[in-house]
Amino acid sequence: MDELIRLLSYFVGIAAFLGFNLAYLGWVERKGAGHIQRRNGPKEVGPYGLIQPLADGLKLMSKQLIVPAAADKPLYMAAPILAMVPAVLLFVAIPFGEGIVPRQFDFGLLMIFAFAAFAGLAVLMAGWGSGNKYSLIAGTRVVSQNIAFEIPMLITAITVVMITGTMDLSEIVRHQAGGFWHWNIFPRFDSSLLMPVSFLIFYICSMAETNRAPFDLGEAESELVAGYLTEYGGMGFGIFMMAEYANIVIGCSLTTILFLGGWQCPFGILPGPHWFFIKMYFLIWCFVWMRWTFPRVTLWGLLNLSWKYLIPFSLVNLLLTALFIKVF
Amino acid sequence: MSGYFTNIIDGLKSLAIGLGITNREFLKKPITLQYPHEALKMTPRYRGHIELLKNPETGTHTCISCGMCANGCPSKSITIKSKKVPGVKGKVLTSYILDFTTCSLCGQCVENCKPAAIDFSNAYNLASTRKEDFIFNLLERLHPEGVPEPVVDPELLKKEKEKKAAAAQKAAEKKAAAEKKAAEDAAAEKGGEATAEEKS
Amino acid sequence: MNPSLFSPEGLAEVIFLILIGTTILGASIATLSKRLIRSVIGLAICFLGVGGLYYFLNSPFVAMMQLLIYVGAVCITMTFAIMLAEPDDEKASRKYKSVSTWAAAPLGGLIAYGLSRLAIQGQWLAPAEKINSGSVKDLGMSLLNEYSMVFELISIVLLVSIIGSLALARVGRRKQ
Amino acid sequence: MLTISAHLNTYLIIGAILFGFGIFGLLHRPSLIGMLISVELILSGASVNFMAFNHFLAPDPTVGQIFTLFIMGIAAAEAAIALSIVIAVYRNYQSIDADDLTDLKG
Repeated sequence: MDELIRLLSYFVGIAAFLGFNLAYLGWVERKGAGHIQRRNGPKEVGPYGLIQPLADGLKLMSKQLIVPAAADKPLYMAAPILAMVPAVLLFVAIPFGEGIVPRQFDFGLLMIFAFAAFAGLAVLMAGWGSGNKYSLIAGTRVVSQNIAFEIPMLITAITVVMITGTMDLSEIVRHQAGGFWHWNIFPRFDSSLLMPVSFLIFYICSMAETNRAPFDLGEAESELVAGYLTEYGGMGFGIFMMAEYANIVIGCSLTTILFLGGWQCPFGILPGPHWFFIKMYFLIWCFVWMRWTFPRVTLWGLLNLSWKYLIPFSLVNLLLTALFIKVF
Repeated sequence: MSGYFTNIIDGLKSLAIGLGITNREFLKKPITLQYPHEALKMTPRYRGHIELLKNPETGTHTCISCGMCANGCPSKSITIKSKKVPGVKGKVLTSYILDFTTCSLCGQCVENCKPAAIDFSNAYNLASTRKEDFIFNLLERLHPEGVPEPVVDPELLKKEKEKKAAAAQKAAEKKAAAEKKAAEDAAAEKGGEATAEEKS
Repeated sequence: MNPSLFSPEGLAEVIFLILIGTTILGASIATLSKRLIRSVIGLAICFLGVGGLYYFLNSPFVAMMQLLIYVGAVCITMTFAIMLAEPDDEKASRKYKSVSTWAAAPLGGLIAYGLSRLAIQGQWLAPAEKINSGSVKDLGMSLLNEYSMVFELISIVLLVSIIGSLALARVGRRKQ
Repeated sequence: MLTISAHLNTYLIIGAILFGFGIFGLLHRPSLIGMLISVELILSGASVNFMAFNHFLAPDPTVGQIFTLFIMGIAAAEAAIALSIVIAVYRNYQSIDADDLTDLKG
């Protein structure tokens, strides 16, 4: 029974954390976009526009749900849910601090990859179910992108697994204890010198997997109206947006855990989950920063990046890491 | 294959440069104005709708109601009404109506205006949901508190009065003369008749 | 003795029943729906349920691999193929005449019934003493010791299949 | 009734049902992709059986898991090959119905 209460309290905590993030990451993104373009961003609703997410949410919720006549209705309705549920579910496996994890999984890393696979299916369903050629093109694009970037992402994750010898996320973080030079992002003279490369590949791939600009070919508004979101209005669209932000939080948490030492503090002050959140939000901020810096890549350039650069590099990285581990 | 690694290095370098630029811009102050709360001052050369100019000496416009602006207007957007006031030289403008809904801002009226009484205004944020809001009475816009009475020149008034009096006198004389002449004519006729009668 | 519904064990049973329902619902969508795209979604649902069953069978690693490979790779590839090959739905619904389609339902039911009966009536051997716990570590050990040959062979099969599928798709393109 | 998750027979029956659905779909589906879906169902029915025997009866509980992993690998390879065949067939015949593929000239 205690276990049930513990799970329920974690559930509430995750829901609150997720709700806060989903609402305010949009605000952060708009504010960041504004300041990068030397504008103010939202500032009318509330002080510094802080109530803007609430207003947006109310607007989205009050809109009518319209199913297009040409849509495949079950698929159309199920796609946002399928996008959202795995994204929320994955928070179960993420350790926010020493022992602060809703459910201890021995295969946390694998579980995150397994459920992240649903995102591609959800986009395909949305693209097909909308009955709109732009949505369909967007769906195929997103899936080819997701498949192309999942391969290097998995391979670089395997290098971390090889170094730490476990797929348990908490265990991976514990392995990076000590000063910040023990983090996986820095070259490790006892296991692999190539960890910065791994981090770079993993971070780029997580950006592409979450369909963030500059890799947001699925909703390339200059070419495809709004991609797979074209036919979604109201809360259908809202759920897709929330799923995207949830995926961003997941991706950045995973990068933090794998490469930035999770809740390990670099200098010995403020131990605990604070550092986890500082690192995670820094990575999220980098996502926003990159989004408003780089123009969208072409599909061709995107696939070339994956198949010609990231995949060979990650394979060579894997081989060299194995070699390092064997030699030292 | 030759450009493979240089490509990567160039790409990473350009990515870093781009991130540097956006970071620099991010740290600067925003330069946008919050439009409804604050607005830009329009440049003096901006050509909005026309308006009557205020003559700093007289405190009113210098329009002489010649009608050249209304005549030159290709869209017939301008309607002028004027009247004569005793003691004032020329005609006095009573209403200058610009229908801005048809105005094409060609500037012919300003070109045509001899006394340079009208010019373009700087008004740029005109917005309304009603058509009537764009029919401007420029005279009222110039004097929103009420159009001042035209300044009466006493000398001119006197001269005018004299002239009028003279004219009236002249008219009276003329009338009198005419009456006299008529009387004479009548008398003559009568006399004629009489003479005719006499002749007969 | 039945455990209470609200104890963790009881809740686990409820989740187990939901998983069975998911599996069978997914399988029925996969076979019965008229649109191919929906069957693929049904297949994904079915695999989700099967992954949950694997979890109950004390092998979470295989459950995760099930999701990763089937949902993440196989189902998405199938959807992709459907989008490329654009099957005609009306044409599919027209063909409900041949003998095999009429025989399909009884035959499938018969096979399922027969296998279930065999399963229930079968005298299975007594559970043997476990020589290891079946954890991922043991899995990896036996994969690289006893079954290393099979492991290598399957990677060769995968490589050949990748090359073969690329070649096949390419030949079709050249002919057009 | 409530402890059905701890019985071998439950899993075997689920495996049998999946297998039956697979056979049914294989015969009933006119299109190649539909048949492929049914084959996947059959394979997963077999996998469920392997996992169940592995958990309840086998002395070495890694054997069934490894077998299931191999089945997954084979299924992925099979799906890749079959789908590329489907696409090649579609390019040549403009149809993926098994009944339409009656042309013997390659």
